[in-house]
Amino acid sequence: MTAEPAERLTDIGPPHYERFLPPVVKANYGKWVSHEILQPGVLVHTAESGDKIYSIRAATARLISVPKIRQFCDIADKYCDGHIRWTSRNNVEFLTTKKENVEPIKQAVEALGHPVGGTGNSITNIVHTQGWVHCHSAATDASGIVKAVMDELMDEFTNMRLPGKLRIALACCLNMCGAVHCSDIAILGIHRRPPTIDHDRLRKMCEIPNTVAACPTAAVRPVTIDGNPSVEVIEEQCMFCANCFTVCPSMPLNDPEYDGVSIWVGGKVSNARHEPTFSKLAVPYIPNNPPRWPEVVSAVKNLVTIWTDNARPYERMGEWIERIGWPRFFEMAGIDFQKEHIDDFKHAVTTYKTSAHLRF
Amino acid sequence: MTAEPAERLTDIGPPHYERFLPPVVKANYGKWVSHEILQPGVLVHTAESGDKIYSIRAATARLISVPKIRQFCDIADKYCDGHIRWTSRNNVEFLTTKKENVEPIKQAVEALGHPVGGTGNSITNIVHTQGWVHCHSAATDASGIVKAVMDELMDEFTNMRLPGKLRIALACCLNMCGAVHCSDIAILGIHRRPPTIDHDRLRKMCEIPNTVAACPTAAVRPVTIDGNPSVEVIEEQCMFCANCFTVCPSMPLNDPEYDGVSIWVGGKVSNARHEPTFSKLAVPYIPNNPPRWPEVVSAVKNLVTIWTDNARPYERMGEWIERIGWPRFFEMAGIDFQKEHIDDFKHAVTTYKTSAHLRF
Amino acid sequence: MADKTKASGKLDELKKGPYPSFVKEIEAAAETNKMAHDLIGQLELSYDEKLCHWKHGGIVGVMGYGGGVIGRYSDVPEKFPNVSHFHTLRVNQPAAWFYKTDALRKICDMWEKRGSSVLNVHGSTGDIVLLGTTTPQLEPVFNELTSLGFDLGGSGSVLRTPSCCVGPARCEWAMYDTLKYAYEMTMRYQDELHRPYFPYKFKFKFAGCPNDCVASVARADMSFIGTWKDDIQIDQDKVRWYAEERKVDIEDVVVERCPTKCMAWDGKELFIDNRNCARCMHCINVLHLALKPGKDRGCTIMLGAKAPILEGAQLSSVLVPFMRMAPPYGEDEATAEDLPELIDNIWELWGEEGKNRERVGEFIQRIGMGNFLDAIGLEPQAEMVAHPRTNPYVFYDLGKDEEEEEDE
Amino acid sequence: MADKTKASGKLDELKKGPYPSFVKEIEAAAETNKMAHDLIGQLELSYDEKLCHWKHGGIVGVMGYGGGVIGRYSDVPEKFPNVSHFHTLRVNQPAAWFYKTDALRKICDMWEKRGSSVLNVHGSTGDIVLLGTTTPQLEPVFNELTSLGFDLGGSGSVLRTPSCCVGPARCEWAMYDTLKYAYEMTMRYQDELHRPYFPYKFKFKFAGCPNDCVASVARADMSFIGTWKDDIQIDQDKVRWYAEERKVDIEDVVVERCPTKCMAWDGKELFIDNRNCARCMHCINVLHLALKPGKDRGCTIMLGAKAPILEGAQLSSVLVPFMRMAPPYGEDEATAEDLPELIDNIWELWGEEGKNRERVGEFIQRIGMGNFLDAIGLEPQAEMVAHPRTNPYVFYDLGKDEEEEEDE
Ligand code: SRM
Ligand code: SRM
Ligand code: SRM
Ligand code: SRM
Ligand code: SF4
Ligand code: SF4
Ligand code: SF4
Ligand code: SF4
Ligand code: SF4
Ligand code: SF4
Ligand code: SF4
Ligand code: SF4
Repeated sequence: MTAEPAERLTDIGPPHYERFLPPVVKANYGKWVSHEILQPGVLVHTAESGDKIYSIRAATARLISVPKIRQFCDIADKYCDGHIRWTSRNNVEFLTTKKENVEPIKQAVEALGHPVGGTGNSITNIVHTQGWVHCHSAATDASGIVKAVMDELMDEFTNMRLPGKLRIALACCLNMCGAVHCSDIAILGIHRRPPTIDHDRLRKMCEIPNTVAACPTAAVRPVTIDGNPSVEVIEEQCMFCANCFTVCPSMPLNDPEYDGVSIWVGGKVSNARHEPTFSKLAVPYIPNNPPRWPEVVSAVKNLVTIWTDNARPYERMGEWIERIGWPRFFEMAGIDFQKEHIDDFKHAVTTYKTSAHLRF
Repeated sequence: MTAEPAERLTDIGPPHYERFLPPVVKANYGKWVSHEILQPGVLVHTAESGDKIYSIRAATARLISVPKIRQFCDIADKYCDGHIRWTSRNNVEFLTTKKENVEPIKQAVEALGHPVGGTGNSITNIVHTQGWVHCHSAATDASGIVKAVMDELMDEFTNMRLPGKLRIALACCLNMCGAVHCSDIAILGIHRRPPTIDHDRLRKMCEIPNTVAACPTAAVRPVTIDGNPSVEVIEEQCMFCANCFTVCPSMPLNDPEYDGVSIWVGGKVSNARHEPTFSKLAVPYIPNNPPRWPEVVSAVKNLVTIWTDNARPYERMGEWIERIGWPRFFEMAGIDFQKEHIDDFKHAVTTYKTSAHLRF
Repeated sequence: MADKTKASGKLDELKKGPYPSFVKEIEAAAETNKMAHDLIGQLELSYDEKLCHWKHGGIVGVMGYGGGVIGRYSDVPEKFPNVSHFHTLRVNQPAAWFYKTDALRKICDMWEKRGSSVLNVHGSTGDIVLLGTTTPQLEPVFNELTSLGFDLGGSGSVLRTPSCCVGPARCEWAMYDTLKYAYEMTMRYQDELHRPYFPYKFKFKFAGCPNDCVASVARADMSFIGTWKDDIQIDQDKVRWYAEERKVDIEDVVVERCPTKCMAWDGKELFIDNRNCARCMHCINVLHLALKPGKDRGCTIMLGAKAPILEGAQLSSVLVPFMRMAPPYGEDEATAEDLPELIDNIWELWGEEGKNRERVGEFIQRIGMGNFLDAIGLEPQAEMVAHPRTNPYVFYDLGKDEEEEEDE
Repeated sequence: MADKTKASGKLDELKKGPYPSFVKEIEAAAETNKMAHDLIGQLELSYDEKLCHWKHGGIVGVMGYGGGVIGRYSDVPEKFPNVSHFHTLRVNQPAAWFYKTDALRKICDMWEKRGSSVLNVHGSTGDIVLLGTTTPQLEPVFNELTSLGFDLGGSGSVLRTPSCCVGPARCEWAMYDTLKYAYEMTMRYQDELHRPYFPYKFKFKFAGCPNDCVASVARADMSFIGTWKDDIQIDQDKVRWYAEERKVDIEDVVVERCPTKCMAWDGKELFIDNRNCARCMHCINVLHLALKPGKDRGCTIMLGAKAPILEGAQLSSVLVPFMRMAPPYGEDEATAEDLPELIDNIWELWGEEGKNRERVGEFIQRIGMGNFLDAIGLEPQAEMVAHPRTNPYVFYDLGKDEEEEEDE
C-alpha cells in the first residue's frame, strides 16, 4: 500500500506554552512571591513553596543566526535542562534552579559575546526594527545604529546605577514598528523629501483612490498625466510620512542626502508613578552617517548623561524633564529649540503653553 | 456773531484714569507694599509711605439702575470724597483713607440691599451675560439664575470659610461671553434642537457661503428650495451651537421645551498652583425652570458643598477633583456619568484615559 | 397690554432673597422710564414662555464708527412698544474701573433722559454697557458722552475695549503699570477700535501678576501677565511669624502646594529654589506679608484666547516669555518698545491671511505656530509649548539645509 | 560581483565593540548559507549608498492563509541573486517566549536548509521572524513548521499574533494568567489571525500588572493590564527593614513619588490611603519584599493603541475598568466570560463601519467614543476619560427625553 499523503495542518496555533515551561515554573505557576536582582542580569524568583528560579539575562542583537541559537541551546542543555526564553525586549534568558549554575552560565554566554545585564535601573536592549536588512520603507538602518549606540552605552547595560529604567527604541520609519513612540529615548528614521512619482508604474500598480486617501495632509491629489489617471503631490503639504508609498510602491521617498534620524525623549509605557506617555521631539534631524552614526551616538549619550546626572531616584527621563521643564531641558541638552519642535498636526493647540508658569 | 457748531468729537478714547484716582492712590501709585482683609469685603492696602486705603466691596446685580448708581454716589460723596470703583467681577468698591468710615460705609451699602463681602476664600459675584434681558441668542436667562443661585450661596459671599476661591460664571449660550469656560463652576445656557429654517427670510437676509462656513460640524449645506438658493441642516450632525444663527438670523434654535442649562466644573484662570484650565462638563442638562431654576440652584449648591467638605486648604474645585479623580467626583456629586460627558469634538482623543491609573 | 411699572408673577419671585435683585433695579428705573417699564413686561413674557423675545440685531451705529452699538429689536413690539428698539451702547470704561461720582452722575442723567435708565456695570469685556435705547437717540447719546469725556468701546470685528486689573493703583503685586498700558494701547489704536478692518474681534487684557485678576488668559486674544525674573524676596522673620502667630501650616499649605515643589521648610527657614520656581504666586499669595516677588519685573505676553466658536475654546499661549515694561531697558531683551511692531506684524499677517470670523488663535492653529512665528519674525522658544511635538509629521524646512550647503 | 562571505568596508566597523554584532551573526550564517552571504553584500551596498535596496513587497503567502508572510524582493537582484527573493515568515511564538532547545534546534535545522539561516528573535509584535527565503520555499517551510507544532503569525489586516509578559510563569505580580489568555485567544481566533477580513490590523497584548512589561498600552489595539481592587498588602516589619537595613529613603523614593500622594510614612509605619491609590505599582516595585498588590484581582481592558499612521499615534484607553479573569465570578461584575461577546461586538462594528486601513482607535475617534460604546452595548463610565469634555459641542441625545416624556 502507498502512504496516504499527510494531512496539511493549518490553524494549529502556537505550541502550548506548557510544553516549554521548566518544571519549577509549572510547579510554582502563579505562586511566585518575590524576586531579587542578585547582580546585573541575574534575577532570582522565590515561590510560596520556597522553590527558586535563577534567570541569567544577556543581550542579543535580535538579528541572530542559526549557529548562534545552537550555541545558546548548548548552554541551555548543559545548565538549564534545555530551558531558555527571550524577553519582551529581545534579551535571552537562561533559567535554572541551581544557584551554582549562575556563574558558569554567565561566563559561557559572555564568552559568546553576549554581555549579561539589562535588569533593574539599567539600559536594557534597544527595541528596534528591520532597517536596510529587510524593509523597503527604511529611512535609515536599524541594526547598525543600535549596535553603535549600545557599544557606547554598554556600561549601563551591565550596571544598575542609573536613576531609573531607561528604555531606548529605534524605528527606521514613521510607521514606528515597536513602542518607539513611548520610549525614554526614541531614535526614528525620517524622510525629508516628498515622494518621487513614477507615473508609468503607478498606473499599473496603484489604486488611485486608496493612494489619495492614504495621505494624512491631503497632499496627494488625483491628476491626469498624458491622458492617464495618476496622482500629484503638493510638495508644501507633504510631511514625508511615506504613507502614500505604503499603499503605492511607485512613490518612493528614499533619498541618501536627505534621509536621516530624529531623536525623541521622555516617553514611557509603565503605569509606575507617571501615566504612560508619548516621547517628544528632541533632535529634529541628524543625517545618516553609516556605519556608526557618530552624531546619533553622541546625541543619545548626551541625553543619557544629563538625565543620569540630574534625575532623582526612580525618575524616568520624562518625569525628570517634566519636573525641570522643557526650556531647561533644551538648555541642558544644548539643543536649539526650533520651529520643528512645535507641533502643527491635528492636536497641536493642546501642546501650546497656556500658562505663565515659566522659569527664568 | 452766531456760535460755531461744536466740533463733533470722535476717537477721544476713555477718560484718562488719573482723572478718577483717589489722591492716596496717586500719591502711592505702584508703591503699595501689603494688604490685609480686615473682615469679609473689607480690604486695607498699605503703601511704602505708610499710607493706607480701605476698600469696602459689595455685591451688585451688575444690571443696575440709574437711581441705584446715584445712591452709590451719595455714599461715595459722603465717605470717599466721591471716589468709587468696580471690580473685574462687577462688585462695587468704596475707597477711603479713613478707617472710621469703614463701618458706616458698610452699613449704608447694606442698607441699600448690597451685601458686603466677596473677598478672600469666598464666593464672589457671578460673572454673567445678558440672557433674556438683552440678547437674541439666549438659551436661558442670565440674571434670574444668578439671582437664584446667589440667594442660596449668600453666606459664602459674606464669609471667608471656604477652602479656596470659588468662581462661578454664567453664559446664556455657547458663545460664552465672559470667562465661563474657565470657572470653578460654570452655568451654560444650551439649545438642544437644530435650527428651524425660514427659507423666505433666509433668502433675503443671509449670505449662503457664510452660513455654510459658520457650522463647525459641516451640518449646514447649500440647497435649492423652490428654485431659490437656501440651506438645509443635517440634523444628526448638529450639536446646537447656534453659530449658523449668529451669521444668519433666519435659523433660530430657541425652543422652550428643549433649551436649558448645563453645568461645568473645575476651571480656573489664575496661575496660582495649577495652570489655568477649562471647566469640564458635570451636569449635561437641566430644563429651564423660571423664575428660580430650583434644580440648577441645588445642583450648584451640591457642588459647592462637596468641595467645601472635602477640599484641602487653597485647593480650587478643579485641583480637588484632579486629586480625587473624576470617577470619585461623579460618585460624590451623585451625577450619572453619561455619553454626553465624553468628548467627541476635534481633540476628543486627548481626553481619553490612557493609563491604568484607576481607583476602585 | 402689560402697562404695569412693577414686576409681578414669576419675576416677582426674583425680588426676594438677600442678593441684590435685578428686578428691583429695573423697577426702580421704570418709575421714571418707559423703556425700563416695557422691559419688565417683555421679560415677564420671556419668563412665562421660557423664550427670548429679542430679534437678531440689525446694524445700527453712530456716524463714522463701525462698532460700539449692538442693535436690538423686540419681536413683540406691539406688546411692548417702548422696547421695540432697544440698542445697547458700549462705553469705554476708565482703566481699572475707577470713577469720580460727578462723572457717573452725568452719565446717569444722560441715560435717564435718552435711554432705559438701566445699565450694566460692567459688561464682560469691561465696558459700561448702556442697556437699551432707540435709533434716533444713538447720535445724541454719543455726543453727550464725548462731551463728558467718554467714548464708545468696541463691537464687531475690531479691537475690543482693552481692560486691566487694579494693578499699581491698589495692589502690591503689579509687576508693571497695567492702567498705563490699558490706556495707552486704547489711545494708540482708536482707529482699530472704532472701525472694523480685522477678520474678527481682537482683545487685549492687562493683568499685573500671574494671579490674572482680569482673567486675561481665558478671554483676551493678547494677554499681558506681569511676572518677575529674579528671586522671590523673603522675610524669614515674617515667615516664622506666620507659622507661630497665625498658625499657618507652612509645610501643608505652602510647600506642598507649590506646583514645582521647589520649596522647603524646616520649621525655621523657608527655602526657595528660585531657578525652579514657576512664578505661580501661590506662596506669595498665602504668606504675603513675608514674601514678595522679585525686583526684576516685566510681563509674559500670551496670545490666542477665545470662546468656543468656531473651532473650540482656547487659552492664550506664551508668545513672549518675558518683556520688560519700563525703562531702563537692557540690550538683547524684549521691551515694551517692541510692542507696536509686534502688534503690527500680528495684525498685518492675520489681517491679510485670516479668514472671515477667524480669531487669531484659530488662525495660528490653522497655519501652524511655527509658520506664524516665522511670519511675524519671532524666534521659536521652548517656553511657548507645554512640550515639544509627539507626532512625527514634521514639515522639515529643507531650505535651511540647502542654504547651509550653499554656505559650505 | 560581491561574492565574499565576510563583511568588509563599512560593515566591518560594526563587528567591533562590546555589544553583540548583527554583522557577525550574518557572517556566521553566511558560512553555510548563500542567502546570508548575499545579504551582507546588499547591506554593504546600502551602507555605501545610504539607501535601502529592497523593493516594495509583493503579495506572497502560503496556501489558505492571507497573512504570515512578508514578500520582499531586492532591487539589485543582478548583483545579489541569492536575495532576489527575500520573504520573511512570521512564526507565532509560544506564550511568553519560553522554549525547549529541541524545538529551537529543529526550527534552526529547517531554516538553515530552507531560508537564510538568519532570524529575529523576536519581531516587535512577538513572532519568531524568519528573515528571508524564496517563494518556492514558503510552502515547504510552512509544512515543516506545522509538523513541528508551530504555525504562522499574523500580517496584513488580520488579528496579529497576541503576546504576553512572563506573568505567572515567573513573576509575583501577575494579577491574572497572561499566558493562558494569550494562548486561548490566539487559538480561539485562528481564523481571524490567518484570514484578512478586518479593515486593518488588530493586536492583543496581555500584561500581568500595571508595569506593562509588554508595552501593551502603546502597541496593542486591545491591552489587558492586570490590576487589583482591594488594599495593598503591607508587611510593616519589612518596610522598616527597608528603611533600616537597606537604607531606603522611604519618604523620598516612595511616598513622594506616589502619583496620588496617598501615602504617609512616620518612620515606623507606612500608611496607604487605598481608596486613593491609583494602582500604579511604584511603591510595590520599590519595596517589593514588603508590599504586595491586593488579593482581589483582575484586569483593566484598554482599547485603541497604534502607531502614527494615519491620524496620529494613540495610546490605548480604558474600556473596562475592571474585569475579573478567573472564577469565582461574582454577580454584576465584568468577567472573562463576557470577553468573547465584547470582542465580537467590537469587531463586528468596526468590521462593518471601519474604513479601509482605519485602526479601531481611529475608528472610535471618528465616530465618537460615546457612539462606539452605545453600539457595542457598554455603559459609559467616568473611568474611561481623563476628564469629561471641555467643549460644549454636545450631541444631546433627545431620543432619551422623548422616551422619558412618553413614559410620563
Ligand atoms: C522579562 C520582562 C518581561 C517579559 O515578559 O519578558 C520583565 C520582567 C520584569 N519586570 Fe519589566 N520586564 C520586561 C519588560 C518591561 C517593559 C517593556 C519594555 O521595556 O518594552 C516595561 C515598560 C517600560 C516602560 O515603562 O517604558 C517594564 C516595566 C517594568 C517596571 C516599571 C519601571 C518603571 O519604573 O517605570 C518594573 C518595576 C521595577 O523594575 O521595579 C518592572 C519589573 C519587572 C520585574 C522585576 C518583575 C518581576 O518581579 O519579575 C522583572 C524583572 C525586571 C528587571 O529586568 O529588572 N518592569 N518591563 C521584560 C524584560 C525586558 C528586557 O529584556 O529588558
Ligand atoms: C479687585 C480685583 C481686581 C480688579 O481689578 O477688580 C482683585 C483683587 C485682588 N485679588 Fe484677585 N481680584 C479680582 C479678580 C480676580 C480674578 C478674576 C476673576 O475671578 O474673574 C482672579 C482669577 C480667578 C481664577 O483663577 O479663576 C483672581 C485671582 C486672585 C488670586 C488667585 C487665587 C487662586 O488661589 O487661584 C489671588 C491670590 C489670593 O487671593 O491670595 C488674588 C488676590 C487679589 C488681591 C489680594 C490682590 C491685592 O493684593 O490687592 C486683591 C484682593 C482679593 C480679594 O478679593 O480677596 N486674586 N482675582 C478683582 C475682584 C473681583 C471680585 O469682585 O471678586
Ligand atoms: C455684552 C456682552 C455680554 C455681557 O452681558 O457682558 C456680550 C454680548 C454679546 N456677545 Fe459676547 N459679549 C460680551 C463679552 C464677551 C466675552 C468676554 C470678554 O470679552 O472678556 C467673550 C469671550 C471671550 C472671547 O472674546 O472669546 C465673548 C464671546 C462672544 C462670542 C464668541 C466668540 C468666539 O470667538 O468664540 C460671540 C459670537 C460672535 O462673535 O459671533 C459673542 C457675541 C455676542 C453678541 C454680540 C451676540 C451675537 O451673537 O452677535 C452679544 C450681544 C448681546 C446683547 O444683546 O447685548 N460674544 N463675548 C459682553 C460685552 C460687554 C462689554 O463690551 O463689556
Ligand atoms: C517585522 C516588524 C518589525 C520588526 O523588525 O520587528 C514589522 C515590520 C513591518 N511593519 Fe510593522 N512591524 C512589526 C511590528 C509593528 C509594531 C509593534 C507591535 O506590533 O507591537 C507596530 C506598532 C504598533 C501598531 O500596530 O500600531 C507596527 C506598526 C506598523 C505600521 C503602522 C500602523 C499604524 O496604524 O500606524 C505599518 C504601516 C502599515 O500598516 O501600513 C507597519 C508596516 C510594516 C511593514 C509590513 C512595512 C509596510 O509598510 O508594509 C514592515 C515589514 C518589514 C519587513 O520587510 O519585514 N508596521 N509594526 C514587526 C513585526 C514582527 C512580528 O510579527 O513580531
Ligand atoms: S519602522 Fe518602517 S522601515 Fe522599519 S520595519 Fe517598520 S515599516 Fe519597515
Ligand atoms: S509622504 Fe505622507 S504627507 Fe507626503 S504625500 Fe505621501 S502620504 Fe502625503
Ligand atoms: S452668552 Fe450668548 S446669549 Fe448670552 S450674551 Fe453672550 S451671545 Fe448673548
Ligand atoms: S447649530 Fe451649530 S452645529 Fe447646528 S447647524 Fe447651526 S452651526 Fe451647525
Ligand atoms: S492681577 Fe496681580 S497685580 Fe493685578 S490686581 Fe490681581 S493680584 Fe494685583
Ligand atoms: S511662586 Fe509658586 S512656583 Fe514659585 S516658589 Fe512660590 S509656590 Fe512655588
Ligand atoms: S507586567 Fe507585571 S506581571 Fe507581567 S512581568 Fe511585568 S511586572 Fe510581572
Ligand atoms: S501603587 Fe502607586 S498610587 Fe498606589 S500607593 Fe503605591 S505609589 Fe501610590
